[in-house]
Amino acid sequence: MDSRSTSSRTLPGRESRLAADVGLSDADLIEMYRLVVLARAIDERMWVLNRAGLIPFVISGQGHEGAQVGTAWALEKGKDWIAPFYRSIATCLTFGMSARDIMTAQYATANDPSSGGRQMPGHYGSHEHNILSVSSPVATQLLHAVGIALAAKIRKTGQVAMTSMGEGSSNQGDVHEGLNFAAIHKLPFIFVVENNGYAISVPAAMEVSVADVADRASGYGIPGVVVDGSDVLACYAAARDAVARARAGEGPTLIEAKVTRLTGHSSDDQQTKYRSAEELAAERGHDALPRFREQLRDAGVLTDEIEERLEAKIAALVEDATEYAEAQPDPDPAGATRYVYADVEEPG
Amino acid sequence: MDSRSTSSRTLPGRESRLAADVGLSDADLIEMYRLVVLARAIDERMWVLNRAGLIPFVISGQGHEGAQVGTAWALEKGKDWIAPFYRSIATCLTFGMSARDIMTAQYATANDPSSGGRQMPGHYGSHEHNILSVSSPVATQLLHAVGIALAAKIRKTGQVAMTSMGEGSSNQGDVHEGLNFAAIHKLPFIFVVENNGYAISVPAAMEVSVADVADRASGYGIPGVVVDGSDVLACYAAARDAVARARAGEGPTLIEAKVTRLTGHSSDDQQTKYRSAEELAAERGHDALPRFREQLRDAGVLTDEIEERLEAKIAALVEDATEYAEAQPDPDPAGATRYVYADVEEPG
Amino acid sequence: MPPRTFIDAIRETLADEMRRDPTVIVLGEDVGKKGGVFRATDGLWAEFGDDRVIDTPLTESMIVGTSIGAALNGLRPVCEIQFADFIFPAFNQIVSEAARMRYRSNNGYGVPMTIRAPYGGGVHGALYHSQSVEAFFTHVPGLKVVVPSTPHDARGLLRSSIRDPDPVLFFEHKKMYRSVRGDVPDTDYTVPLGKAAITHPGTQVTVVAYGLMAHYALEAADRVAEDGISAEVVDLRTLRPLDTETLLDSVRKTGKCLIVYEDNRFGGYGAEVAAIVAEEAFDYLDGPVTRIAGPEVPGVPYNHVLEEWFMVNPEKIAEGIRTLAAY
Amino acid sequence: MPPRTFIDAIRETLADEMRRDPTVIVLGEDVGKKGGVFRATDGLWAEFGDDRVIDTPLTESMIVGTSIGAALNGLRPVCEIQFADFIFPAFNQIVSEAARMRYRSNNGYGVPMTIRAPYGGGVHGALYHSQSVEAFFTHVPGLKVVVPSTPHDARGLLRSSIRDPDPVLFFEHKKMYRSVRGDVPDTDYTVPLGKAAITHPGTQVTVVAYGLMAHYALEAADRVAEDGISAEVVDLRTLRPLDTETLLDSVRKTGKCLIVYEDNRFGGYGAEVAAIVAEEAFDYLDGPVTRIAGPEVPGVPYNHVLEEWFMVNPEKIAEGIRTLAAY
Ligand SMILES: Cc1ncc(C[n+]2csc(CCOP(=O)(O)OP(=O)(O)O)c2C)c(N)n1
Ligand SMILES: Cc1ncc(C[n+]2csc(CCOP(=O)(O)OP(=O)(O)O)c2C)c(N)n1
Ligand SMILES: [Mg+2]
Ligand SMILES: [Mg+2]
Repeated sequence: MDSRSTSSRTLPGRESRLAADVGLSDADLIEMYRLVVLARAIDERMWVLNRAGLIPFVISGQGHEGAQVGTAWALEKGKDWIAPFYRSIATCLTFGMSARDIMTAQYATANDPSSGGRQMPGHYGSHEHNILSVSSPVATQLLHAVGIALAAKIRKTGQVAMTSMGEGSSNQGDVHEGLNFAAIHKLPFIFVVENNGYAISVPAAMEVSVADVADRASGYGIPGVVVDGSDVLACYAAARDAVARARAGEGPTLIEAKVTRLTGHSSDDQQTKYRSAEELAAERGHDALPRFREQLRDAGVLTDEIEERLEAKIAALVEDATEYAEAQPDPDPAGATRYVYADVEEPG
Repeated sequence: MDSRSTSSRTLPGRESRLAADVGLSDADLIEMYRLVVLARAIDERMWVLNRAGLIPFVISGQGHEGAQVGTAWALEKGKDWIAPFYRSIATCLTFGMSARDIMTAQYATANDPSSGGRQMPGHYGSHEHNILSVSSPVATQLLHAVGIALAAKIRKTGQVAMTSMGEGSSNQGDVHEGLNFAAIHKLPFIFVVENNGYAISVPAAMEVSVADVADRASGYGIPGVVVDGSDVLACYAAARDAVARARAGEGPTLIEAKVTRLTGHSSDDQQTKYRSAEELAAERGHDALPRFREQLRDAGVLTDEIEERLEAKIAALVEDATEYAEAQPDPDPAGATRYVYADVEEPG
Repeated sequence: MPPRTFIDAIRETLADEMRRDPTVIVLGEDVGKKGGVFRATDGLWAEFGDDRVIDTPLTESMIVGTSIGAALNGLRPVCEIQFADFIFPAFNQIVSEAARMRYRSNNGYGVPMTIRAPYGGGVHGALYHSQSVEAFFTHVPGLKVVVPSTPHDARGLLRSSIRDPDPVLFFEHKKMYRSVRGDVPDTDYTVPLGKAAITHPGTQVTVVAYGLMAHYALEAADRVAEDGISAEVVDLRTLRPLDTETLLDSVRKTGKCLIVYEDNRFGGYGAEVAAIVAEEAFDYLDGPVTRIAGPEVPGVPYNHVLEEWFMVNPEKIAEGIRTLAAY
Repeated sequence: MPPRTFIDAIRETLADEMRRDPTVIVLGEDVGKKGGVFRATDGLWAEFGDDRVIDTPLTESMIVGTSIGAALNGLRPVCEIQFADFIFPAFNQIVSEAARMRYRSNNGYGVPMTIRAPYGGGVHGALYHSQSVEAFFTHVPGLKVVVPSTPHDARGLLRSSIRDPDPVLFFEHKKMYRSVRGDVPDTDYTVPLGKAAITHPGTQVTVVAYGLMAHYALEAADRVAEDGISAEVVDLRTLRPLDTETLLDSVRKTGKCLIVYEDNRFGGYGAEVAAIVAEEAFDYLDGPVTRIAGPEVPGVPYNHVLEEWFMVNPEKIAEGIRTLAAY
């Protein structure tokens, strides 16, 4: 059931207890940590660029990264599918997109792999990596992931499809319809709800009628799991179990990760208008990044040396991605009418 | 908490145990029985008329009548609201519509109170009786009932809004969105699912991912109750409790009544193509009508004399309604463009 | 082959395409054991089984949304919306998602999916079982919209639709299912998307129509022929992309154009046809571009008297031709 | 009063109507504490409280569907769809339900409800925060569709919409919210639904527009005036019902008609305007009915270069006027 065979090559016996407990290698843990830190670093750079007037819009994944890396890690890259949402930077990085891929989306360059500069930043996607193109109307992607899972079942590909969205979005009708269908057909499908307690300004108590979105799972006859989104390995374990169920033909799982939104909803939002300073300060304590770091350090997996190396590498990556993206040309309007339909004469 | 003050005038002490147990009078029980029998008689007449080529389309409530009369009985006529569906003949009769009202809808006469002959039979409605106009796209009416309940709460009218639909329809997205909102705001709203095991030809196992639709209630933090739809008084009791909760500001309730569909989906459907003869025969045993009759006879509430009187009256009513409807003129095409918008010059 | 009904042509083409291409699946409400409420999918479940013929729950957004996903992962779904009237719950999935997937992903993803739906009035279907909904979709770049009028075209166009790499809405007039018959070659022919047909050549007035109205237009052309008027009927067949060449060639020849559609007039599909003709054939026009369409009410009323009042029929079209010819 | 921005006019009118009529409520995503993502409802929650200003869950079908219900039971809901692009999940509730309630119940029930939604491009909103969606609704009998272009009209039309007994879609161009200012009388005036305005009298070419395009049309009229061309600008203000009288009077006078809209051209609202003009003003036309509209792509692309490419602007309109004038 090891879905990450490529990245857990080291022998189990030589791994830390922390890694062994969840069936991963120390190298896995370090790579997971690197992804969390990388996602955060790219994200922070986006805000700097936005405040400097270089990119007009930012939508952020800060506070969600741990849950994203943890859950996405359980899937098999190049085989399984992810239908992410606008906060899914860490998800996309985990599933194969690069810092340059993310940064060209911010600049909406001609070679932005997500959309060629057609979509707003945050609307990632990559055919190469089985990452579905994100759209803005929330929750629609759940049905696409269910359909991908249906095709996987019919074609017997062994693939699993995972989708993610916020708790606010989970109230959309499409979610109900999709969970019902996926459950009836026991599709290899995983629904990750990243519950950060707000839909823009509306607090969870005003947008979800239950404390845990996971409570809705039983209404479809599927397991619903609540995990602490700041606990990367708990997120991983929940997703790993869900993947196992999915591959075994046992059907979908709903995983609710309790995360936090460390920034405003987007660069257009001023969250101090509806969240108190105390609340915002308290939420900082729910950040997966420092927690994962401490955990890995305590376990002896993350050493000063490794950390320094990672830090330097990530700084260089972010620098490179920014410079690269900034240097890329804007899309040519001459191509703006292409790909409304398949371009039979000139395939893209 | 007695919501039927007009119809339970007789003293409790003089009532049968059966009536007293659910807080009703014997007169109530007889009237409820009359409504079940009347609904059935009208319905059977519809099929006769259809087979005779007199009306082109029938959609039937046979097998649902007990649950409909039981649940609707708990509401207060002229105050509360009902948003019914196409099988709701007995619901509409219970809430104040007459046999003529139902029959003019079959003939689509000019004076059909539901729609003036504009809608197909089965699309009942009555402003006079707070019965919402039925449309065809299923489940939309749930949101209307929730909105009616919202207005009741804001305007502090003390009204309750009830809606009903089939189990197949309950999978529509609107249901999810509406239950979530109604639960958040603890609206005086009751959702009745009349589960007859089929959505046209699709059996429940293929259209609902759980055995009981009522299991979905907990996902919204509201009570979900399963009742035997052939047990009229159990349906009443469940609705009575739901009404009490609603009026007390405790929010919505989901009631699932297990009913049976004694006919094809409609006059266009041949159900023997997808249901076995054995199944159809077995389902007859789940009919509320004979069961309620036995129950009332056993309790001494229904006597030969009462039964004969009822029978004669109902036969006359159905006869009258048919003759009346048949004699009514068709709508005048000259009025066919009216009421697209409010008709300011000539109010209707 | 003996002449086939319109619905035979559809059912047989579905079966053919499923035999030809194992990635084609059919899904929708009651499409399995029952074979569809109109029986357009009758026999498919028996032949192709549960995996390829799926009786879905009663949830249109799910039907379309999962079809999009299935199309992304290697299948070619042909989904049925039981009545075109019930396509609106899926509107967001069709317009926001299916139509834009290719464009927004810069050709990263495409959605080879066909959505079949019976449409149209005249069958006592009332407000919610009679609608013409094409105008809502013909406006949308990224979608293709097909409305065949003959068994021959139904077969050829359904083949093209299923094999197309992009989402196609395929509307079938339900009144034609059993009332229209015609020859259907037993070959693997296709009718290309985006090509109209001149179904009745003429010289004085161009009548543009599609679906059931294409038949009524032919009847009307016969009627006015008795008055000595020569009408040319253009059956559009595909509404998006529109075959403007055939359309404009005809109008430039006749100098007059009458557009017929069953939907209510204001903002209906024929408005775009009129606008194109008015702009691009202006110098050739010997009379106003006119339209015969449904009245401005929110649906076809049920009572047969009202339904007749609503429906466009051959005589109304003939009157329109006569008036225009006399202009 | 000092000149007001477009969004001031809307916010103040909402507050006024809520003060005047206790049955008016406002609901939508983030309309409460945050005061709306554009702050069109800022201050309402503080003044009117939880019962009358409701922050809803993120569910558009519910927002519209419960508004219908609330309207049926004695309230006048004004609901906000955060971006017009997100109205599609509510399409079924609007088109199947709100639009038909009165007709299908033979006047038993009416739905006095206003749906406000910011629409339009030019603000880096990309495919899903830039759409013009009016054409999907102007086609539908039972709905009214309003697109104001000035603070004065926004106030007068919003009043009429809220007080109207039938469902009104009220589209506000988001680029105008803070960029357009104008005088707004401090009186209880209304602007009636269904009346267009001549905002720039002229004699040679009629330019028909609405919303942001009504401003661009005025700019274009000024530009071509420098070339000695006299353009008359008709600001439609209400798209359904259309003021055909003002429209046709103008075209019959000028003999030429250019229709401008931001949405993609094919099947957009301007098609209907063109069709009406082509039919009813045919004898007066000295040139083809022409249109300047958005390109046939499924949305406004994000990158500023592509966005500029997409958007209709004053110069494109001026070119259209010049070409038509020279015809
Ligand atoms: C259908 C739809 N309606 C409204 C919006 C505008 N919108 C974008 S994100 C958002 C809030 C989402 O909240 P949640 O699902 O909790 O995710 P979060 O942003 O908190 O991660 C809203 C209202 C949208 N994108 N789509
Ligand atoms: C949105 C929508 N889709 C499809 C239909 C066609 N249709 C009418 S009734 C029905 C089945 C309803 O099943 P259920 O909700 O279980 O109610 P029942 O008829 O069994 O009482 C279907 C598919 C419809 N009316 N509306
Ligand atoms: Mg959230
Ligand atoms: Mg059922």
